[in-house]
Amino acid sequence: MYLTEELAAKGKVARGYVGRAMKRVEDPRLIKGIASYVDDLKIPGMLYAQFVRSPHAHAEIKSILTDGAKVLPGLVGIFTGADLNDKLGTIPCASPISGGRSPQHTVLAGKRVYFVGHPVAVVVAETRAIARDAVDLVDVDYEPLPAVMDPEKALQEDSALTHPELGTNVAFIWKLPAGDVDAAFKEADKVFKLRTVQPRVTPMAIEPRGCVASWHAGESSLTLWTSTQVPHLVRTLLPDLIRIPENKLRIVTPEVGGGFGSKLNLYAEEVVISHLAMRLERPVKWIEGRRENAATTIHGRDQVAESEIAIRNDGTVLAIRSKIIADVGSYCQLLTPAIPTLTGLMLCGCYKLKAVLAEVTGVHTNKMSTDAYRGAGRPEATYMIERIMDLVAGELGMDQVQVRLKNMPQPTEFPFNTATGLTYDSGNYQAALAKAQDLAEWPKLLQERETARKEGRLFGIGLSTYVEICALGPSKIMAAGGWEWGCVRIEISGKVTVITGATPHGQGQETSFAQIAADWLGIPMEDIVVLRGDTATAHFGRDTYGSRATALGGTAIVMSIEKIIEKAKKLAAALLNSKPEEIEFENGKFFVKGKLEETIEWGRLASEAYIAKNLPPGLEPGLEASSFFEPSNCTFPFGTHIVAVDVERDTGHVNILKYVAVDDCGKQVNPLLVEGQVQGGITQSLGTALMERTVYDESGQLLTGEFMDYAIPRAPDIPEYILGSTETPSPSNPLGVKGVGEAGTIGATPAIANAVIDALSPLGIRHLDLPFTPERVWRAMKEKEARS
Amino acid sequence: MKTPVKIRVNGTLRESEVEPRLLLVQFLREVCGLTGTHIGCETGVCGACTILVDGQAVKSCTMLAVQADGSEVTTVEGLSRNGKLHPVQEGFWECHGLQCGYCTPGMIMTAVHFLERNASPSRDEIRHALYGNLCRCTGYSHIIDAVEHAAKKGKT
Amino acid sequence: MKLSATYAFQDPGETLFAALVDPAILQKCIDGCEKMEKTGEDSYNAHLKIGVAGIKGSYVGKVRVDEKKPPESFTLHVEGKGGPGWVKGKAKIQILPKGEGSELLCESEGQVGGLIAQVGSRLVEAVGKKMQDEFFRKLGQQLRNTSVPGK
Amino acid sequence: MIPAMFDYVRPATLEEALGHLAKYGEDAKVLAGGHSLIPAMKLRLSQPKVVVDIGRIGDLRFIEERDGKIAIGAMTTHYDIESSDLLKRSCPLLPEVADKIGDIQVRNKGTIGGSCVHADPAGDWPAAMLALDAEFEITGPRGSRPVAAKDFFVDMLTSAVEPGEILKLIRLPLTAKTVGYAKFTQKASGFAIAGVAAVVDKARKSVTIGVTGVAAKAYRAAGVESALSGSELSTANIGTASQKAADGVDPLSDIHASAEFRAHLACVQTRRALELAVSRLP
Repeated sequence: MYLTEELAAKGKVARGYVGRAMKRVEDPRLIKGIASYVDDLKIPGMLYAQFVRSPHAHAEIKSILTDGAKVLPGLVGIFTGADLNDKLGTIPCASPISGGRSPQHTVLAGKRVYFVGHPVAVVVAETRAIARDAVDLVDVDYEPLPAVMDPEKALQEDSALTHPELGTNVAFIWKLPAGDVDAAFKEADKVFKLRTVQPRVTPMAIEPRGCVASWHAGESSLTLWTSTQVPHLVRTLLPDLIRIPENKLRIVTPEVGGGFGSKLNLYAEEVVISHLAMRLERPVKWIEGRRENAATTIHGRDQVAESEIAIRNDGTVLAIRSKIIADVGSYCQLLTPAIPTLTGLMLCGCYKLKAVLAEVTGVHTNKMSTDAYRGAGRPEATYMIERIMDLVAGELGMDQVQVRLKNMPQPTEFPFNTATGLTYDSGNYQAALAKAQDLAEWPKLLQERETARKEGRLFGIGLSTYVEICALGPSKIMAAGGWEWGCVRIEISGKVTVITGATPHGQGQETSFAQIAADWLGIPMEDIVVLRGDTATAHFGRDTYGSRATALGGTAIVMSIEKIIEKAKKLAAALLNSKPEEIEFENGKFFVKGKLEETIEWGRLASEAYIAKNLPPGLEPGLEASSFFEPSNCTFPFGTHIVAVDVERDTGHVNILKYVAVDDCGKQVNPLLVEGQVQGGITQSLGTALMERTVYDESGQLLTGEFMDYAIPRAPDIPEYILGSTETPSPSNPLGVKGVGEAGTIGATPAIANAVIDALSPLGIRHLDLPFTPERVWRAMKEKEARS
Repeated sequence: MKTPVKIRVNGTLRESEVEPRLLLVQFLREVCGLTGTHIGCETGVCGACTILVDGQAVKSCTMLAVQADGSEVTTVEGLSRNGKLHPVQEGFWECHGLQCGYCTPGMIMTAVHFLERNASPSRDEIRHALYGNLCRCTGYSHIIDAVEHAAKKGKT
Repeated sequence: MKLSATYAFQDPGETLFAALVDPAILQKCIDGCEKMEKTGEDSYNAHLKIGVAGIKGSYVGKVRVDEKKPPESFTLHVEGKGGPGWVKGKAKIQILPKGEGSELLCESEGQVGGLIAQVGSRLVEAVGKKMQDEFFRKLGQQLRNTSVPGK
Repeated sequence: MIPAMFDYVRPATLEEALGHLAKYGEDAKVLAGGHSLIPAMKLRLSQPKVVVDIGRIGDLRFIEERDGKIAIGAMTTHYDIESSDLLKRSCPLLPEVADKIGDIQVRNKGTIGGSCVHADPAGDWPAAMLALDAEFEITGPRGSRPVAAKDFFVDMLTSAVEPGEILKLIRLPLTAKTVGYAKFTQKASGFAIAGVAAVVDKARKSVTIGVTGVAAKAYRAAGVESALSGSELSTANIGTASQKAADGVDPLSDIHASAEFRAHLACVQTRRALELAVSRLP
């Protein structure tokens, strides 16, 4: 590795931007309404596309009649699967599991449709309104077929098949045997069982997806503007599908209005729109509607796990055997199979289990595909292990804190190797727990619970001590490379352009990366511009997901600056009549060791580097460097969330009374942005815990296709968060950062779940499935009453 | 079939002939070229398209352009005066009240309107006021801070 | 969606049965049935305009009668598709004598898809129930009798 | 997102509006605040050929005291009602209900008339209109006719306003402060799963209860009313009587609440609304 810990120490910093809560440089354009999202683009001659989509979950297409639509003035064309599929490649899955079986994922439906919203045809017109009118006039005749909706029933022999040609609904089976599971179970004093259900959820970024493609006939090249988290992955994958060379394709992501994993994919619409722009030789725009977004942008979670847990009477959790069924939906999208494998890998949580056996069965159903939704696999694992910890405490009559402390590794045991084969980079789980207890005023909270229970109120306290895996990751474990790229250019004027491959969609890299670069270069932040999101300028990148941007993208920038400094020293030595090894660099100034009276700053160095009259022999002109950072390991942020709730007896409504979160994401570049990520993550997770649920009916109709039916948290649903942090630097990168984009989402659901079940525990309720909607809680209470 | 409309947008009179089915938000975005007002849903729930019509916050995706004929419209682009940000915009910037920024214009317009009705709101009143604006990134906390900041700023 | 309801008629079962398999009467009883053409023995093409208040959709579909056991029972199948989605249903009708008249038991099962199912789910069942009640009310009228929807 | 094509007319007077309705018949649809109609048109569930916008008819937007009653014009917005000092004094149930409708933006544009005529089974106003025994004045080609609240909400999405007619105003009694509205909200849409409006008349020892969200149309909880008629409004009596809040109705069922839960919530919210009203007794 190019960088060392020693270098990290050197990053002690002239101006101290890193570590400071700073407002964002990207905000002025956004708060003035002058930023540009995909739908804001207007290109002369641009056409508008709309997709005709299946109203059936599973059906055979008997005919598609387009004559009625073709008479509309302003209609340019209607294309069906028969017109497009053989001219285009199929949608790739980048993480297939060996032995897995999935169908060819054509861009439009062929003979059959496999989910509600499946695109059947695309219409193109001079205006949006004409395209919309045309959709109603395309007459598709379907012969409905039995829909496969329940992933557990789908595994039964007599089940209908999602894709009859595969002969099975099993998409893949993945097994993780880690440690001697049988021995651990023999050693156990007790074994108990737990069934956990992670409901299907819909990401619901407020900006739906959309793209604009423009064909440049003169150059035979295509530009695709798309609302994606991963322009570089799109550029890697798309050329094969639309049959143009990679170097003729440019991907631009303007502002992206939220992703949460839902824009971490190559979607059929991007392929079709690109193709149409080439075929019609006019720019084509497609913007997803909300109903389309809910039906045809990936969903998340949807796992059922049956676990057996081996424990000792002293509270030691020895081993877990878990059979996980993951409903993957109709197709395997980009990372579909990878998500539940992360669940298996993270099953140990922050505890010293001896062995784990995870068996994941991916099941095809006639629903939209599941894929990475914020947290992606880790919330599922954390929910399971944190529910297990509470159940162990309940089983043994132990305190919920004690049982966790009993199983955690000590801070001195890091790097810590888990039973599942991961190496946790650094950690002090006890410190985060203690700090959270302090902030929550733990003894007082216990007192409150006691008082409340005496009064007959359903008051509960829940906690989760979580660890997650971020900064994904070393290329050997990633489907398409896990490195990140960055470039730094000192312009002739001395101003600095930083280019990152870690394309942001709201995280604020323009600010945090400028903070990093300013400190490492020793210049004011105002002199730095961070460019992102255009493959013509950011040549390489693996983009933003899995809380990787700062740890990996930030490091690539630091590496580039180190290269520039090395070169600048040679130039400075020539200008100062010295030798490179005698040149020191501090606070943006180069000088001969001990001779602080004569210094050279970046401005002069840059002009010398580019005017190139006084370069020492052998030194190239220019001051620019780019770097690929290949991490040696992932990072493992952690923390403790504590929640107090009360449950209304007569309605089942859950009130969150107190919310405390202490997160450790390693070094913090910008604590204000960290806070924003944590609050946003917790809120999304609160949605998962209390209200969010994607519902299909028995025949496969999506009943949560609008914000009218799919609830996400609103401002009045949110408690006042009490946030704290600890800082355990990661040794995996010179910045010492770990990542924070998903921490809130991972830590919060189990904490809320544990609190709700703790509140209900006086009624004898030991477990309840997510989400804790009023009716579900009310029913659970009612059943207990009826039995007693 | 087309209907003439005259709408004063951010102080500038815009005259156009539009199909009656053109939504006000589309008029602003496509006819006036003011793309700060966003579309996030189809059922008037998300609030990303909030603007002021004759001083009242409304969802411009649930209003036809023809209904606004003769009205005064203010969009997010019309808030800052002489290069100076509106206190609510400042609040959002200072308090990190936005991440992806997509819901932000609507959020800001609701807050502007709300503070005109209630200059010294409590945090709970702010939450209640923002009920009709969905945000998926921030978790709302910093948005509430931002509105509180603007309220304080407005008084000085 | 499943519904089960009984309706009382003053007519004998034979009259009721004959009316129910008569397309002319069927058309008059199906609220919003604009057209019905015979396409075969006991099967018809139909144009339906159904929904509630301002939210009505046009559907083109098929109506079919089978499992006929006069005068006691038969099964009615309806399917249609249109702008707001598709509907599919079957109703098993049993007619039992009761006093001087008869009692009709209707057990129906319906599925809706597309937009109506997806945005109108809370109303679909109620609309279905209403349409069914309306059908038998009109049937009663057609038979120049009064009928009382039973419970 | 884009409605089907339609023609648009914007009459200046009620007479002119009625003229358009007479001319276009069933092809026409009246546009009030638009918060029910426009989303339905955008989804193309509703495709009128002509939209008659009554938004500029000046004399449909007012709140006045007339002849010992409150009169509210059909085009009065929810916010007008929420913020009316006259109503806060003389018919306080209305501002209380208005405050719980949708959000600020919806309340600024949505109208009481539009909402009542739309008769959404989960709309808030019908509960209050029933509890207050409101009287609706409907104007049509043959002049005006009054319709009592109990006859106004005919069925799901169906009010007593016939094609060709327009709701002009609503008359309501002056009441004391002893009213309450308790709403259990559907998390996603903000509509009522169970919304109960209670009006307590202390002198006559009587209560009236309007319930929305529970059944296909809003209804008066007659069982609760008669159970409490003439009796002491004690916590115990209210609790017992409230159990009858869903008697004789067929509750709706959807993914947000089963029929059983809706019926249960009707009872809970009835108790809460009554307790709220009673707590306001001087």
